[in-house]
Amino acid sequence: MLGFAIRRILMLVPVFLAVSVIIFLMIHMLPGDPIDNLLRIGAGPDQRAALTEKYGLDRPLYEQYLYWIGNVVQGDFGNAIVQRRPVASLIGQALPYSLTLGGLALLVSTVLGITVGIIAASFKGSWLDQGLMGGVLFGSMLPNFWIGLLLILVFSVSLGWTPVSGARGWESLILPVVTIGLGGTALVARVTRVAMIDAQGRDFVMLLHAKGVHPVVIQLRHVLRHALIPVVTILALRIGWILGGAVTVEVVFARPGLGSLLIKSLNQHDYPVVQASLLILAMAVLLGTLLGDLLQAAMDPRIRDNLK
Amino acid sequence: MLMEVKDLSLSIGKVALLDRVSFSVDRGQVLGLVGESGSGKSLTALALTGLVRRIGGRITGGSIVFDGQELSDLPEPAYRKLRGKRIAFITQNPMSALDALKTIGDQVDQVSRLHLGLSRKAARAHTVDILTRLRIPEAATVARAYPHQLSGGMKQRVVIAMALAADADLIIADEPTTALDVTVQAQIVMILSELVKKRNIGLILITHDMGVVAQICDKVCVLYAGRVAESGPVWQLFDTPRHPYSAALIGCIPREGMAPGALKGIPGTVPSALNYGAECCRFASRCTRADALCHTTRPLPHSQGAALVACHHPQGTAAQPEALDV
Amino acid sequence: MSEPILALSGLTRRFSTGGGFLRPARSMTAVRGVDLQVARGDIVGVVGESGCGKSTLARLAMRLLEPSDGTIRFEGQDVTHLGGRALKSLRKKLQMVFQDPYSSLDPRYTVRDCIEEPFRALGELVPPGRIEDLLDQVGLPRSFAESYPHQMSGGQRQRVGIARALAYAPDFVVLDEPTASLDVSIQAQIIALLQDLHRQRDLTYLFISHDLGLVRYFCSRIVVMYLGSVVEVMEDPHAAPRHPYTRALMESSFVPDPEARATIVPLEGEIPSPFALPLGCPFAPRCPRVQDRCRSELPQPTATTIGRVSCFNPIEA
Amino acid sequence: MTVTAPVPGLLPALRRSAPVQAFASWKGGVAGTFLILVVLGALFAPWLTPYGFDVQNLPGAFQAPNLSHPMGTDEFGRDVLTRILYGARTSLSVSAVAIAISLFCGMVLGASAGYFGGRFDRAVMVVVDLTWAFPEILVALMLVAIIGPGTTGTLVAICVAYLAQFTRLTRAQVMALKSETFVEAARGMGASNAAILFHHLLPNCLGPVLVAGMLATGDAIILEATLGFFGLGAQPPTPSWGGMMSSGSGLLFKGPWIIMFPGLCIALTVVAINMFGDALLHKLDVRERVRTA
Amino acid sequence: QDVVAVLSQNETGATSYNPVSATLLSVGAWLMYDRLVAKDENLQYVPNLAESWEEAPDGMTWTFKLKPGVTFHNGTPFTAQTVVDWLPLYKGSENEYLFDAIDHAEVVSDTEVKFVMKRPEPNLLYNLSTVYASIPDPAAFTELGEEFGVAEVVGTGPFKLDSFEIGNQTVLLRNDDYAWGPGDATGHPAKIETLTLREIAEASTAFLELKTGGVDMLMNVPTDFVGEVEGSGNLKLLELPGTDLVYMPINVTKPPFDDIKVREAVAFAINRQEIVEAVFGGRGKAADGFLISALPESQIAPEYRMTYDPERANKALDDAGWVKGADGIREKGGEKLKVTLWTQSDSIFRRLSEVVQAQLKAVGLEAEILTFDNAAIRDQYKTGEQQLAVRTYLWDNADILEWFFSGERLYYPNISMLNDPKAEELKAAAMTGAKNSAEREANFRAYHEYINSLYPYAPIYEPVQLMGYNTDRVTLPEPLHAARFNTLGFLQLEVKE
Ligand SMILES: Nc1ncnc2c1ncn2[C@@H]1O[C@H](COP(=O)(O)OP(=O)(O)OP(=O)(O)O)[C@@H](O)[C@H]1O
Ligand SMILES: Nc1ncnc2c1ncn2[C@@H]1O[C@H](COP(=O)(O)OP(=O)(O)OP(=O)(O)O)[C@@H](O)[C@H]1O
Ligand SMILES: [Mg+2]
Ligand SMILES: [Mg+2]
Repeated sequence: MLGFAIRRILMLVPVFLAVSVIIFLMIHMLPGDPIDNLLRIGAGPDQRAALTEKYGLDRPLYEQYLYWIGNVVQGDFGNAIVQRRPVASLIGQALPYSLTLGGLALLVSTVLGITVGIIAASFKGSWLDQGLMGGVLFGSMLPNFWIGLLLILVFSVSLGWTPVSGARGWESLILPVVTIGLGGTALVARVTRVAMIDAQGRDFVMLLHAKGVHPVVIQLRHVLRHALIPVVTILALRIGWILGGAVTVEVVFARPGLGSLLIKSLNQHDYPVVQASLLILAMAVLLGTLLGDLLQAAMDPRIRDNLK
Repeated sequence: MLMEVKDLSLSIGKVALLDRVSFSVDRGQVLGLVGESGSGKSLTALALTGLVRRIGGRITGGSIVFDGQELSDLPEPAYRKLRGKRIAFITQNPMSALDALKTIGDQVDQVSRLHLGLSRKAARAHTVDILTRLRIPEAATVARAYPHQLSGGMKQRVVIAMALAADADLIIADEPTTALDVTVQAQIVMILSELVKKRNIGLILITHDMGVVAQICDKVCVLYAGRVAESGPVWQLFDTPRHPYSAALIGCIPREGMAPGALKGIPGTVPSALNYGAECCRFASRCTRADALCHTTRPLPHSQGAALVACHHPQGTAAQPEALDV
Repeated sequence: MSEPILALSGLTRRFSTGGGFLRPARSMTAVRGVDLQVARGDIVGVVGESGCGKSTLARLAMRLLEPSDGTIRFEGQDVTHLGGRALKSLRKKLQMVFQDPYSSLDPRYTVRDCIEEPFRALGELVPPGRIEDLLDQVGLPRSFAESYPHQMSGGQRQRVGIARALAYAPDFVVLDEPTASLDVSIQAQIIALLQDLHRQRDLTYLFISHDLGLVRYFCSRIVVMYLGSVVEVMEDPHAAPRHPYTRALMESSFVPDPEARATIVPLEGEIPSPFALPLGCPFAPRCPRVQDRCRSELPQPTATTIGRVSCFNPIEA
Repeated sequence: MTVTAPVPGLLPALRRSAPVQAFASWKGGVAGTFLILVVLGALFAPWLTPYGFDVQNLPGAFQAPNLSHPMGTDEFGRDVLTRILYGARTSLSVSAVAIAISLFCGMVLGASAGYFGGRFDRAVMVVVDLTWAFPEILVALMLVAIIGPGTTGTLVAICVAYLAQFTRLTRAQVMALKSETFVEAARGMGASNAAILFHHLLPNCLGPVLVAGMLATGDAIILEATLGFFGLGAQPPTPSWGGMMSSGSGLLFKGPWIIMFPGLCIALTVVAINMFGDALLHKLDVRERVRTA
Repeated sequence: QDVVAVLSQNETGATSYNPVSATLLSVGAWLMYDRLVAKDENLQYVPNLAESWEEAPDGMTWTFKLKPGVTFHNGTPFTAQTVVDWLPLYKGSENEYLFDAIDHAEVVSDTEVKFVMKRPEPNLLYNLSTVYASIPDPAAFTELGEEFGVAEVVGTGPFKLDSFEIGNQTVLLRNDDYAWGPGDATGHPAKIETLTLREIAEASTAFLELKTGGVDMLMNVPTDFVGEVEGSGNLKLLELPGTDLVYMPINVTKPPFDDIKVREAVAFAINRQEIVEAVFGGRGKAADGFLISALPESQIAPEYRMTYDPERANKALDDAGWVKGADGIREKGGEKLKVTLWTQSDSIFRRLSEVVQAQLKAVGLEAEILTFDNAAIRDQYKTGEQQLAVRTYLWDNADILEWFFSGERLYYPNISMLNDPKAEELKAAAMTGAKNSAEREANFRAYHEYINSLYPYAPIYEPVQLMGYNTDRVTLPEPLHAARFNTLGFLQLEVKE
């Protein structure tokens, strides 16, 4: 298991490098030029040249890449060109917000989704199943910004339970978490339900019943364990959502976050920030797949053995 | 009688799938339940173990008496206490019957802890003991293994071990060897037949394989389209099958010394459960002996020799089935 | 023996599975060094336990898999590496019926589409009336031509599979456990049909099965495989076997006769993993007649009165 | 020699009439009827309403729903119902066209990756998985930043955002089908790779993939709306539901109907698409496979 | 004693509080720094850090007498030497143009500093009163480098920086030593202890925050919410004269706008009054020139004013050879009169553009709207591909004309791409040729009129600044003796307990 983890992490290195090249090239293909944003208005070509040199944009592409990736490996993401701060500090400021919001939303949608999934699967085909799944579906059918505003109207304005927006205190997290969580719940519930139904139909469940095991025990201790494997795999892959998927919610609730940082920087052509944010997202995704694989192996002895 | 089933009828939804099925099995006896695919063998097993409710089925008539106790209307909690403890069920496919995420030991322990109230430790010792008795080498190690690390034959023995873990009185085995190789099948079948003798328990063996029936069963019950066609002692069935269907079935087995071309099969196919028809012989459309009566009146089981046969025109004592056209 | 229609020599097929970054691939030999000659009109039965390479052998013979080693000759012509048009024309003479009638028919094809497919694949016209003829031959009502597989029973589907294999009037048909998933009564129907067709059309069959009883009834020669190798070839299906494995197989099958009850002494031990075959005879770990030599040396086939056996210590006739 | 036998595969798929069956269930019936009404409304918009979708009447702005304007008028005095009818054209066609393109590319990619396997497969899947793992909205916003706003940007963004899903689904289906014996049988009869792909594999995964595409159309409508929220969707005065819904949330107070009705249309249409899709999947009996792909 | 205010839309997104290099500063900069001079509500200059000042008759020196006892947040005293050290910081920076005319500064005494000019600069006081002339501690500024204005701010203003999260919020703490405020507010520190300036991009979120008491004031209430604010019992609006102007640049190099007739048509096709009524709820006024009406330079001769005159617009197009087609769109030589209209993604911009689009269509010009993200649009202008655009600027000095129409600032900010020799001459005269204010005013008026005669833009609207606040929480000074609600406003702001 440990060996496998190490091997997988080693394996991530080339993938990570490949991804970083793709990101680097993609960013350099974007229209617009950060130097434009930086140049004093009316500045002459020599000032442009000076700035270009200062940021190393005049060197061959591969050199720029090597320089950049070399620094990244040492934890230095460079300086934001437009926002004039170390990229690391910009990201450091945004990341905690994204992590708490995304993490909590993930938690909520996982717990809620799995619960709904279990109930729906246990009463498959009944009105309870249809009602729950229909409700969850409807909840995920509205655009996020719309849900967010409605939630504010109901819970902040009419009931006064939560603050409208901002990022101060746990209360201000509730509505954004619910907004994102609703969409995620639908996905998790759907996957859980299907996985449970699939597992319920497998032969071993009948044998468990034949052994006289209580149905609730079967459902929670045996079937759920099987069902969790695909759920965990899908959730792990969706880690990108945790960090970057909250853009609209960040706008509606006036919260900082990696998603809005990325989009803002993209629009300002602040290359270093965009590069770093994308890289971090990609890294999260890669780690997510790794985590998914490890969890899968931890949960399934067959996969564990395959790794040996 | 350890278990006596009388006129058991069963439906799933509106479809009647079993129609007045009767048979019985005693301690030390092996009852073979045979019939073509879809004839209701597995459903019968599910009905006996009270599991048929799980797939939406409902017993619509008849009785199941187990050790003096009526089971057909037993509430689920009481049934659950019985199941696994006194009536053990060995399901069809050993490859998938075990929970892939738990160790063999845990799965066998579960039975004795649940039904015998053994402690974790005692249960494991018990498990290892049973596995050893089923001739599993290094039982303690195997108990720590996961299902995928075992061969099919081993897994099937583990499932049998579960059936024994709480000292069941009756084992119902649904095609325990279909998915296994012949050599492994031989092992499993021999283990089961020994168990019946040694422990003096009852065994209901559901199988396709007439060879297995011939070798280890004492009684046979031939199901056709949800009804019993013929049931009786095994020697009579093979010797002088009375129902044209059982006769034809036996004629389908390739045997040593059979002339080329002798194997004919039964023409036509089993009717689907949706158009079984109530007032007729369900085999009539494939039967060479069928006449108008067979198409309008349901044959009732009656004694023919040592067996009960549900046929208007049972065969005499002819050992060979009459010539049938494909 | 006259010119064999199919001759396999030294046919070997290795598979490598798993493998990836920093993980070594594991290699296994599914079929190794199989020599086999099938005469025109023969019905050769291949038996063996699950995973011993029967289907792989069939696929190799059909040129659906590329052999790792060895040659395949069909009607005297080396077809081991045939490709393109030549392979297509070989397909006209060489057909196969598959084990599983449920997945061997495209669910979106009608029976007619299925049977027409060989013609279409080779870009030819379907002779008028051919479909109806074929349906007649395999005993299906003509009205089935427009039905879909899901509307038919397993036995009926298998008949469609057979009709499809016969569409081009092949000389040689490989039957890979054509009845394994069917009831005995249906199995008997299919076997009877195959026997009829064999007679009428002078076909040659390579019949694969794990049911020794069936093979002994249906085939004119029996080939016994164990872990990829042919351990025994019996020219007379009813003769007493020479190889201990063949005998174990025979003894393991239950005789369908309650009068002939016998205590079966099952074969002990487990089949070795195909990924780590023992050095010597693969059957040695389970063999009741094992000798020291068996564990270190691979026995070569030797001729017997009833065929050929690969064993150092064969059972005497 | 000519091939005269008509190629089967696609036709039977249609002949099996799953859509007709889906209609028969009450859920599918209700949803399907709703969808048909929406599409008819979009098609016949000019005949259904006396107003123009872009004719402003500033003095008549912010009229609450009334008899002559059943859904009220917007901030420019335009009839909301009229704009919803015309907006359906944009919203539905942009999503549908984008999904159709995405579906086509996804099927080609997925089918070839699944069929040929090996390195090609691995390379395709790494890229596809990465795009899949990135949030759609981020992908879309980035693409719009590159391509520029408007329907083209939205189209491409939706295309790319859903490509991964279709590729994965097709690939999974093709891989499953590839091991079915009938594929081997076809090869045994001399069929070429192309014939197998086009006559056996693709027709067989067409159903589930098409329905997945249909379900994605629902999501795409929402994505289009979200891009509209950022002001980057269809450009005025072309109405689109997303654009209407996000034309300044201040209207939520001043003229809630201006936002509510398009929002309601989006929600209902997407729910209807999902319901109908589910009913279809049920009939095709592949619901589970598609829903979790 | 905490107040939370939401920044107005046009101040969001500032990335730094560095007055020397930033091109966008929010109200926070007004509060953390002081300037030498301030402006009152009549745009007259009043003392801030400078007690008094004197311009030499030839305009070649300025002497400023500084308030004594002023200290920076870090305790460093503010003296004449500070001013001398401060000016060179601008060398090579974004805001260098402010002090172009100054040669150098000299210490006269501790509280007196003299600016020696390269040329007379009648606009110097204005420049010194802008937020970009805020005075940081030069020592700290040099020491902190890029970090200055982001991690730390050292000014003399009434508030100190507590924390700054880009794009999110700035928290300011009261500077208890502050006693040198401008005008009436001098002699005491701010009445509130902490001031949080939040950035909320979504207007309705901001409004709901105000409504629920989550924030105490909105620096700018979008017109859509005016009715709502007025309708809520505890909310009130404060209307201040605006310092911004909404207009439509016309790219004079892109056909069909290379034809002055077409530009003229556009300028007269826009019904400003309708826009004020329909889009802005009747608040603000129709603009007819490029400058806000508080500036004397906006008082130009009537023939240079651009107003709504559809007949003139139609006639101009007819004269230019564009004939109305069947669909109402004009054509010439088989080509339709179709242009693009660029706008920003704020809803008010989009709405404005849509009305303009309809009004242009009425005279037969079809404009296709293209929306860009606020942050992205600047780059787009640099391509020079635009034809029409909807823009706004915020400035209360006539030199803005130079900024947007100088031939040296083509592409951006001169989106109109105007490069006219005569305009350049007039510009030079206006910018650097005047010896005193009166002359400067006349020169700028001539420059303004000439630019208008070329129609490189169409004026649209002059908004008012609408502040919304919660009367249960805060009391705003009324009347406010300042042009904008910044230093003075926040110094006098009181919290109700
Ligand atoms: N859950 C179910 N719902 C509806 N019908 C069912 C269900 N399970 C079984 N049946 C039907 O009941 C009949 C008998 O099924 P059963 O499984 O008992 O057959 P079997 O004799 O065990 O066949 P096999 O040899 O294939 O296992 C069949 O017609 C089958 O279609
Ligand atoms: N494509 C393949 N890749 C890797 N291994 C394979 C492949 N096909 C077959 N094998 C392996 O080759 C061995 C022989 O397989 P084969 O299918 O020929 O057995 P079989 O005798 O037909 O068994 P059965 O009776 O179960 O059909 C098995 O161990 C199988 O796992
Ligand atoms: Mg069964
Ligand atoms: Mg096989």
